[in-house]
Formats: sequence, C-alpha cells, structure tokens
Amino acid sequence: MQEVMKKRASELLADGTVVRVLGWKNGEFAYDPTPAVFQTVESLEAFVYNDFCASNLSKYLIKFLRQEGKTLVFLKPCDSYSFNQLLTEHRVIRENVYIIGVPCDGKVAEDKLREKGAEGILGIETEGDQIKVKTLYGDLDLNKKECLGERCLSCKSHQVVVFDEMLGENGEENPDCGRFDMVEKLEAMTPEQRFEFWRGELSKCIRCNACRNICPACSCEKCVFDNPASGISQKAAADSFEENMFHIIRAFHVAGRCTDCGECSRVCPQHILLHLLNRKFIKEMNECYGEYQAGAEAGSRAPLVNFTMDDCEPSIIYTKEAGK
Amino acid sequence: MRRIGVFVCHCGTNIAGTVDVKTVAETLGKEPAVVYATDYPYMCSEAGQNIIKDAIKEYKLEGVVVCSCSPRMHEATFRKAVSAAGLNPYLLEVANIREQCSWIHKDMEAGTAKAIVLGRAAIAKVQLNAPLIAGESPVVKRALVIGGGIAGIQTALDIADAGYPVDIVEKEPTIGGKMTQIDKTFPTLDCSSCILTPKMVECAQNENITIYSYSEVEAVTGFVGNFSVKIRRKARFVDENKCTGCGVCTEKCPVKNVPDEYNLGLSNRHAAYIPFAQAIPNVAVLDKNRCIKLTKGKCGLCSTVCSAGAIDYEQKETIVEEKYGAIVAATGYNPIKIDGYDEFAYSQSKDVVTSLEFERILKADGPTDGHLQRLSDGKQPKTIVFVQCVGSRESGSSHGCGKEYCSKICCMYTAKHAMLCREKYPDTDVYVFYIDVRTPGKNYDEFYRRAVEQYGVHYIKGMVGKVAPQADGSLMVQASDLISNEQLHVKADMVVLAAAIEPDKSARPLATMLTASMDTNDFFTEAHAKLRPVESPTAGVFLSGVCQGPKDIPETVAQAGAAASKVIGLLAKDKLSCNPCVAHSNEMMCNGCSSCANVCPYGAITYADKDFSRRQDGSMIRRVASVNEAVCQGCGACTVACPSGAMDLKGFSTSQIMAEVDAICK
Amino acid sequence: MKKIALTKLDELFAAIAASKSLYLPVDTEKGAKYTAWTEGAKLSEATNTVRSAKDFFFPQVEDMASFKVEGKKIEVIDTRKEAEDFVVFGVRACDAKSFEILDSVYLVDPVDSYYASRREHGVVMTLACSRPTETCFCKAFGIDAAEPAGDISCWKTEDSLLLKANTEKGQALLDSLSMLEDAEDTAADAVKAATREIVEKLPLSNLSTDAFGGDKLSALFDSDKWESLSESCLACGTCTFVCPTCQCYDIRDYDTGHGVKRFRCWDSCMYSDFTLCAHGNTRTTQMQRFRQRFMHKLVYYPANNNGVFGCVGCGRCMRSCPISMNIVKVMKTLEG
Amino acid sequence: MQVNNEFRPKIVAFCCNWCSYAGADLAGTNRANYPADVKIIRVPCSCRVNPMFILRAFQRGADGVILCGCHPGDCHYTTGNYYARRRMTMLFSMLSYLGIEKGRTRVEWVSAAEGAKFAATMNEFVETITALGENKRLEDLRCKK
Repeated sequence: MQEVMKKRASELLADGTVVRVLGWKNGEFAYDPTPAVFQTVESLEAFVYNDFCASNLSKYLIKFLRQEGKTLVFLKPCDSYSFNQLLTEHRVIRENVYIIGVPCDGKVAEDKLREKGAEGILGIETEGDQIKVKTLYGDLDLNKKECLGERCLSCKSHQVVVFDEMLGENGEENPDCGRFDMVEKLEAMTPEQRFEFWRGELSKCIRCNACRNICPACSCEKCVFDNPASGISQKAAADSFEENMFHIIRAFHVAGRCTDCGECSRVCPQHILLHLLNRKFIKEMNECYGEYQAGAEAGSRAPLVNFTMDDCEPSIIYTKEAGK
Repeated sequence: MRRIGVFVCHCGTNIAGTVDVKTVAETLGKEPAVVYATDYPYMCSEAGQNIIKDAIKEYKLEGVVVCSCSPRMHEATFRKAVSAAGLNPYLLEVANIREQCSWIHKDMEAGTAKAIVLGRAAIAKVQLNAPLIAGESPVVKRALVIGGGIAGIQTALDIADAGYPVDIVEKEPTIGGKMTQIDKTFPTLDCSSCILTPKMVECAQNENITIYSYSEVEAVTGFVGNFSVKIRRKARFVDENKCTGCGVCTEKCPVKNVPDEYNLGLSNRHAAYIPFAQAIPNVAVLDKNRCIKLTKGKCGLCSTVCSAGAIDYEQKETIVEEKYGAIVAATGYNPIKIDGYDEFAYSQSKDVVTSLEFERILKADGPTDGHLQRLSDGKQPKTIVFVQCVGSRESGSSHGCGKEYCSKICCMYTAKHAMLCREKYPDTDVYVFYIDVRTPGKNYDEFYRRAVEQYGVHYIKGMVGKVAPQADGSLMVQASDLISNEQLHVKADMVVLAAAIEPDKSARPLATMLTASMDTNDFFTEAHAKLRPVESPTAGVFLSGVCQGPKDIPETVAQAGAAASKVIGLLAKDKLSCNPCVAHSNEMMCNGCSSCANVCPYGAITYADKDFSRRQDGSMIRRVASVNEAVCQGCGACTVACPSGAMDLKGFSTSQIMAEVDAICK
Repeated sequence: MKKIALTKLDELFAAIAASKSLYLPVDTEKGAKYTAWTEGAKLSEATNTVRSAKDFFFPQVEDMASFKVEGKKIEVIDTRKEAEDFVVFGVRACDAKSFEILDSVYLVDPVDSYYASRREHGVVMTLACSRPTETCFCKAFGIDAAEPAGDISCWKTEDSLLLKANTEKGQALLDSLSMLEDAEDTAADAVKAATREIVEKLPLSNLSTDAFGGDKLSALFDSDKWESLSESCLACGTCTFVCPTCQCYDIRDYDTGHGVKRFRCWDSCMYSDFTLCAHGNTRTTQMQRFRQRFMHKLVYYPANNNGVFGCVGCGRCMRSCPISMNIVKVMKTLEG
Repeated sequence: MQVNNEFRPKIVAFCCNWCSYAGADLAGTNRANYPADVKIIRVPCSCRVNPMFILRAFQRGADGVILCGCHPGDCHYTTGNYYARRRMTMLFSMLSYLGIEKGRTRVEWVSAAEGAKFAATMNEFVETITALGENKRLEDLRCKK
C-alpha cells in the first residue's frame, strides 16, 4: 500500500493537481512515524504508511487549507469522519483538498508491544497478522490483533466516508463493534463505584493537553482553558475538581461533534480512558435523540444544536439511573 | 476595582419587616469595592432617587447596586436615575430583596443573611458591567392589523386617523367579522349592522387603509419597528379591481347548495358568492371547492354573465411582502363546537340552536328573514329555553371542549335575546337557566332587570340536565331550580345554548410566527395583566379584541382604540432604541463553525471571511461570525453553543454570571 | 560499599520507611510509577518510570502563599511548610543527572526556597540500569547508566543489592540501616560492565552532540529545518511534562471567594501563552516555540553552564509524544 | 454549609427573565414560602445557562443547582428552552456517569403565572438536597473556608 500511495502522491504532485502532500514520514524506529508535509517528489522518499501510522491527519488541514494551493491528504476511515465534521463546521474547504482514502485494519500501539515485553527494540517486521519484533534482549513473535490500539478493538467503521479516490477496497461500517460495552459496564455500577473509577482515571491527568490538542473537534482558535478571560482558564489541575472540570467541559464542547476517532485516549501519556467520556455522550444522545454519527455526513446537524418539541426532559437521566 | 455605591430600600415595611436593612447596608458597606452604602424607606421615591444621584456625584461612583424590589418593577426607574447623574444606566444592578427575599422569608435572621448575599452578588456583577449604549433602529411607519372584525377595524381606523398607513389582513372574503352576523346589540338594542357598516365603508374609503381580504399571514420576520411580513392572498378567481359587486354571477351560478357561512350553514349560497350585501370589499368570490369550472373545467357561466370581465379562473394565490413597524393581533373568536354536549340534543334537533345561530334567526338578512321560527317546521315557538354557560366555567372539562373561563358576553346577549323575543312576540314564554347572572358594565344590570321585570322573562338559577326531543316535535327540558330546590320539566319549542367562545384557531400559529406568548387557552398573553393590557410581551406586537380574552363590543372597541394609540405612539418615533443586551462575537476567538447561527432563532448571525494576516505568521483568512445587533434579541443561546467562548452576551456575560455564582456560593 | 540480599529488600525498605517516607517505582497497568512504599509493594523492573523523578523536588502544582480577604482587609499567609524527610529509591542515572540541572537553576542565587527545602529533605537512592532500552541515549550526554549519581548509588547483582554512599546525607542513611552487610568496592564491577556493554549496542548511544552547544547559536537558530520539524507539532505540553529537566513554571492566583491562593504550576514553552507579556507575545508561531524548547536544551543551557546540555537522554519524550517528534529527530535533522 | 451543627444547603437557582424569574416574583407577591437557602440568578433565557455555570456553582460550594425556564413551547425567544433542555439532559447524563449523586441538579419549567409552583419546587428541591447532604464529589477544597 505504501508504494501505491507514494506513486499516486508523486503523480499528483508532478502534474500540479496538488502542491503539497500530507502523510506520514518514517521515524527513528519502525514504530514512530510522524505526520509530515511533502512538497516535492524527492521528499516523498521518506513517506511511510504502515501499521504504526495512527495519527489522524484531518486536523492539520485547518492549518494547511489557509495556505495557497491544493493539499493531498491520505485519510483512513477514522480520519475521514473527522474531515467531514470539520467540513460541517466550515473549518476546511472541500475544494482545496484532494482526498485519497486508504483502508485500515487497525493500527498497532507501541504500548501494547511494551506490555508484551518489547524493550530495546531494534527492528519490527510485519507480515500479515504476524509481527516480528527484534530486540536487544531477544526476538518476539506477536500477533497483530493482540497488539492493536484499544480504539481499534471496537472500530465503528472501516469505511472512508469522503474521498476523491480510494486506494484499495473501501471497508464497511461495523455496527456490532461493541464500542459502548465499557460505557454500559460503567452505567451498571453504583454511583459510588463510578465516582471511584473516574477519580482513579482523572486523577492521573497531568494536563499536558495532548488529548485536546490532537482532537480534531478541539480546534478552537483559543481554548477556554487557555483564555484568562473565560474565567475558567487553568494550566494545571490545582484541585481534584479542576481535573474533573477540564474533562467534563471538554467532553461537553465536543459532544455531538466528536466522531469517536479515539485519538484522545491513544495519545494520553497517562493512559486515561478519555474516550469513555465521549462515548457516553454519543450513547446518551443516540438514546435520547436518535442515532447520530458525527462526520458520517457533511452538513448534518449535531444533536446539541438541534431539538424537537417533544424531546425528553432532563429528569429522564434520573429515571434511567433508578431503573438500573 | 470600581467604586460601588449600595442603596438599600426599606419599601416601607415590605422589606424592612423581615430584612434588617441597616445591617444589610452596613455589611455591604464593608465589601472591598463599596465606597458608600446607605438605606432609605423608599428608594424609588424622588427623594430616594436623589440620594442615589447625589451619592454618584459625591463619591464618584462607578457602579450602583440598589437592593429593593424586583428589577422587573423598578430597574428602569433606577437606570433613569443613574443616567441622570451622568453614569451609564447599565452600570446599575438591582438586588431583588423583596419578591425573592423579604416577602418569602419570615425569619429576620435568614432574610437578612440572604439579602446580604444577594447584595454581594449584585456588587460582584456590577463590577463587570460594561457601560452599554442602546443602538437605534429606524421605525417603518406602517402598521399591520391581523383580523378584520370590529377590533381590527377600529384599530385600523384609529391608526389611519393619526395619519399612518395601515393594512388589514382578513382571512374571509370580507371584513366585518362576527359583528356582521349579530342582530341587535346590548344594552341599547341598536342594530349591529347599522353601527358597523359605516365603519367598514370608512375602512374601504380611507386612503391610509389597505384591506387584504381573503388573505392570511404566511411568515413574520424582523423585530419591533421593522417587521417583514409575507401575506398570502388566496385566489378568489375574481379580479378585485374589475368586479363591481353587481351580484349577477352569484345569481346565475348553477351551484346553489353550498352551506352559507354567513348564516352558519342554516341556509345555502351559490358557489359564486358575495358573503352578504354590505360586504367590504363588495367583490364576489368563487368557491374553488364547489365551482364547476374550477373543479371540473366545465360551466363558465359566471364569466359569460360578468359584464365587467372580472372573472378569472386562472387567478393564482400571490404573496405580498410588506414591512411594518407594528403588528396588531385582532384574530377574534368563535363559539366552541358543542356537538359533544349530547344532553342538550344539539345534534339531534334542529330546534336546539346556539346563540349565534339564534342571532341569525332574529336578523332580517338571516335564514328566516328575521322571523322567529323553528328551523324544523317553520312554526313560531311558543316556549323558548335559554341555557347559559354551555362550555363556559367548566372545571375539569368532562366534554373535552369546555373552558374553565367565563365567556363573559353570554349573560348579556341572552338577556337581549329574551327581551327581543318577548317584545316582538309577547305570547312567547321565555326561560333562562343560569349559574350566575353577571352584568357588570354601564347600564348592564339595568338592562338585565328590564328583561326580568319589564319583559317577564323567567330567570331560573339552575342548570339544564337534559333536553329530550319529543315525538310531537317539542323539546322536554329537564332542569333543576336551585332556589326552590326542585326539578323542573319545561316543554319547549326551542332551546338556545349559550356556547362558550374560544380564540380563533388561526391565533396559535400566528403567535408562533410573532413569537408572542399565549396562555393555556390560546388567548394572547398581555405584557402586564393590569398595566400593559394591550401589548404583547413581544415588542411591537399589540393585542386588540377577544384574541386577548373574552370581551363584548364596547370593551373590544375600547381595547382596539387603546392598541391603536400604542401603535401610534410607536410609529410616531423615528427611531427606536434597541436592547443593548445583545450577543457579541470576539473575532479573535471565533472558529467560524456556525454552531451559534444554528441555534439563533432570529437569524441574527452572519459570517464573513476576514483577513487576520500578521507579518510573522503569513496569510491567515478566517471565517468569523458577526451579530446584527438590531436583530439579536439577547436570548444567549449562541453563547452556550459556542465552544470557544467567542460569543458572549452583553449585560449577561459569562464573567458576570460566574461572578454572581461565586458571590452566592462563597 | 554495602550490600543486602535481594530477598531481604522488603526488610531494607521497611527500615527506611520506618523513619522517612519512601518512594520507589512500582509497576502499574500502564508502566512504572513512583509510589509511596507500603508493605508488599514490589520494586518495578522497568527501565524507567513514565513520569520523571523531578516531581519530588519540583511538583506540578505547589502552593506558595495565601491571601485572606475580609471586607477591605487583606492578610498575607505564608503557607510554606517545612518539607518532611523522604527517600526516593530507584532513580536512574539520567534522572539523577537531571537533579543537577534543576539545581543549577533553582539553587543558585536567588535560591528557590521551595525547591531547596525539598532537596535538603530528600535522599536520592539511584539504581544503575540493567536493561537500557532503545530510547535511551544518556551516553550521548556523558551519562554512565552503570554509575548513577545521587546520595546513594545502588546496583542490582544476581542475588544482592549493592549500595554506596556518595554524600554525607547518604552515608547517614546507610549508617542507620543495620541490616546492611559490608561488600567489596569492586563488587559491582561485573554488572557495571554488563550494562556498559548493552549501552554500546543501543541504537542511539552514538548520537552526536558535536553540532550543538553554546557557540552554535546563530547557525542553529536560523536553520531552515525548524519549519518542517515543527509542522506537525500539536503544541501540547507532553514532552515538557514528562521531561526530567524542563523546569519552567507559571505563578497563578486563584480567587477562592474568601481570599486568594497563590500557586505555581508547570508551564510549557510549547504553549501559546508562554512568554505572553503585557505588550503581546514574543513568540507568535509554534515553530518559534518548538525551536525554543530544543534551543534551550541544546544551546542556551550549555552556553550558561559550561557546555553541559539540558537533556539527559532518558527518552521519555520519545515514548509519549503524540506525533512521535522528539529531540533525537531534531538533533539528527539539524546535524544532517 | 453547617449552621449550628445543622446542614443548610447552598442552592443556586438560575431563572429565565420572562417566565421563571417572574414566577419567583409572583411567589413573593403571593407571600409564598421557601427556604432562604435558595438564591436566584436572573438570566435572559434558560438557554443562556452554560453547563459551565453549574459546575462553577458546585466548585464554589453549591450543594444543588436548579434551572428554571419557560415551559417548552412558551419560550420568549421561541426556542431557547428546547436547547437548554438538551444541554441539561446531557449535563445530567455526564454528572451521573461520573458518579455524582442524582438529584443535585434539576430542571423545572415554571411560567410567570406559577408562583405557587415555583415555591413548591424550591421547597421540594431544598428537601432533596438536604437529604443528599453536602456536595463532596464536585467540591473544590480551596473554596471551603
């Protein structure tokens, strides 16, 4: 796939269709590619697409689409939902981007390799579902399925929902992905248990903002938490309340706009299960206002900027809880 | 930190009775920003206002907090006072320590403590108040009256008299409304048409009045001083400008069996028709559901007989768009449907009629040419029973159509009916069954007493339980006499039911278009039940006639005139000052995501690409929101939809509200 | 040199914890974390902790003072508390070196009394690495993973833990631990050699620092490579927060409703409001902010500290950066 | 807040200007009665209330927060309370998910004519919050005296 992508990128750069290519560049090791912009055919030498190209590229388009010329971007299924959402919010301009959809069967997470004992990694080779990790302390034969990132285990869709051309076979939605299983598990707990669970998770937060800054929905010119005039700006959680506050407000601000790409949890250096907050909102909105998948369709109206006259009352939440 | 002055009102003992006002003033005086704090028996009095004015000057106050009654009561008063002393009127906050404190709490200690907290919240807020200057918007000097009954007519005439153009939109082919159907009017018994027709004619002739008959309001946008209204003119298939009202088409039209609305279906009309002789405009209309030409493409007789060439089968409905400074709702009423009242046998017997049907029977242009006759056999009734409060004053409506309110007009028109019967046909026995007889109004009780004393009408306190049609065509009325406490059986020839009245069905959708509020009965709500009875809470929308609540003709005309005078007052201004508490977008923080525009009910938010390029950062063009301050009404929906906080609301800014929260919770 | 059998580690930890708080790396579901020792806590085998050991001396959030407001009166309350004695065990050579870098900032005039108090009351027990990993490049900055600094240096051999005091504070602690046995000074030589042998084989051990240093300022500052290096930087603060040498903080006042709490918290040069002044911001682009971080570690710091670099090669940033951009890539790119 | 060893809840009530604030005024005019623990903040419309304000109130020491607005369909601004309804539903959902006791937040539609309902609602709410006790799960220790 990588070579096909390189070839198409070279062609489109060469014939002037696009002036830059947004993709991934190889890293120091096999597992650390970085999102990168390629402006010449020669520079595409470093272009890489492998099981570790997890970064969602769509958010970068906000920046690049303000520059002149058309940008070629490779979008995985997850990323394409984000792109549509940005399109809905007028953050990107469709005409200024050439989208090549690339299929994805899940990305491998570095920390899963570490969990399986991979330290002193000297090289990684993948063949089908087999991952051979060569390390200073011996070689490991791993199964790719067991090394996928958490979000890929409950992938909602293998379908690229917006593209100009598709490389390879486009996948399908996966309604039985079970992505709400963990949310349901939490819902079944007592409030005390839930409180303890979330205290445990959120107290790990170091407020590095990685979750926010990688989030395609968190693309505010200035975040309220960085804005002293907002009255709630904070640089660090100086009290346990502030840990909660940051994540609640963030989840609220992206509610109805979050496509569930899972980048927040992927990048959290403290491995907080942040996506469970977003998924709760998605689940609740689905239940209260009908199924809605942000980014499935550009221009759709998110549940929180919409209403019907006979919406449920907020007290339904208490009724639901009592019913459990 | 601003220099704040605090003024605590005793409101006589209204506040001072349960709040220790001295302690409140003293405690608030110690707040960091407060440079002056005092109390006074009546802050709203001239002397009280002078204390505020003097303090502003003497202590160089930069913000004022008045702890008093609800801001809904005196905020405007104190703003004026503050303004008179040279301070921006929006640098004032009112802490509501009466309605929401002293009147609620009995305990002096708790009341005082709460008053202090409310005062602190107001101090915290006023610290952040921005001096606001109300913008101005021009006033379109034209009014719209929706509904062409007596209410609408009177309102329009009065506005037109003051020299302003006014349009009447009437959904029927003619103006006139219910009053055209009425025979005589109480308490003077003068002929309804005789007093109404001249007014209708005046409407037609007044240069300032345009009548859009057979038309309905389709959409309303805009705001006070600057409404934009789409009026749908239904096709009447007759050119209004050519038709002379000669009536030949209506005579020649072969379709003769259409129930006549004017006679409430008690007689028939043609498919081509003029509702009644005095119709304004006196123009025919083709009933598109019944006209053979329009339904089957054949006939065309009317076109051939029309010497004016006014018939136009191809006529389409049109949309007229017009701008108005003010809108008056005068949508009137209808009697409720009483089919549900089986006990009165309304559906079973032709001789059980509603009061309005009875009016038609009495009136000279009615189905019986004004002769009192039974509709079943044309015989003159010898015994007539009137039943009051059919569907009015019903609690927990068992019939599904009853109303809790009193319809107000029934007692009087029933007295009138009874009197007319007895006068014209002295051999008739007339019974009136009532719960109460309500006759407040000039010469009303005298009128009712005349019916009883002079005309010998039998008034019986008690409700009719059942009306049973008999084989001989008579009606057996079963009732209880509550005074003599006995069951009565009256064999009647005719029963007249005083059906409750309800707002016209067109009022609810209209209210939605006007964003005017309604009560649970679909009567329009007035801005203040006592002090602003002819204004809707929605600025620029006024209320005339029964659409606001049941009333009789004199009251309707009085209210119509009052509404007109309010409209005239508005149109007399060249410019209106806008509510300055509107949304505002900070372009530097705006993402251009359209969340705010999605929730704005007024379409007040627009977007534009703006250049934010800086030397170091290169080109940067961003889509940013801006708010049309004249259109924004200040609800604040956008402020919460905006994730970045770029959108804020003046007067109720995020920081102001949070400062209040902080002060209350500390 | 002292020693104790590995089987008796718990005894040792218990003895230390008896008089002082003891912290050591303990495995969690997601990596090792410094945790207060309690009975049964097991020392992690991990190469390093997810977060650095700087937290002990320079915590992310620290109260500085309080202001009590009553009416128009303001009272200043010094909330500083004498730090209690504590011991950190298992600090690696890289983190041990990072304390020297933090010291050079906070212990020079004007001394940061908050930091100084913690340094005074803390005893650092380092532990030589035995399984360095591919993200380690301490050697590039002259750090010997086999010879960690600290008040007490420790080595793990097959069966015992070797301990050597480097400071008076360290010596005093060792002296208080009666269960320790004497050991030959050469007892650790074999494990040291083994570690050094592995270090030689690490892919980043030969990372060159030649292109950097205080004298290379203008060439590096003006390099046209910063633009592409920084283009995918998200401007989060992950690298700075896991970094053992990043030392910037912000001071903030929090209005509690009845007063003000003044605290400091970590800041990050990656943030857009870093260096925000009344007149505006001197760094307006992410490129400038990105450049600042690496220029500081590789040029400005050595310029002011006799050529010592501001990086200790612990590799945490490499593992936690959401987009896998890091100091190694920066160095290699700028150098190439 | 503890007063003489008795727990008195701190309660913030956000009331829309057109209906609920007027309803609260009417409660006063009718000399209805509810505890002084309730403090009202006037907002133009229920849709002005940012979930952030509610969290802020809890942070600053509130034990309960209630939002009152016009009945659905009666919003002075036509649609404001519909949005408020969805936003609050989602806020309640999140708070419940985080293990915050149910009932600490409430939404009630109170018209300008419903002074009695306003007072009854406040009495009921104060009772609920008093039973729940002090807000411990969403507190900010720095704000405690």
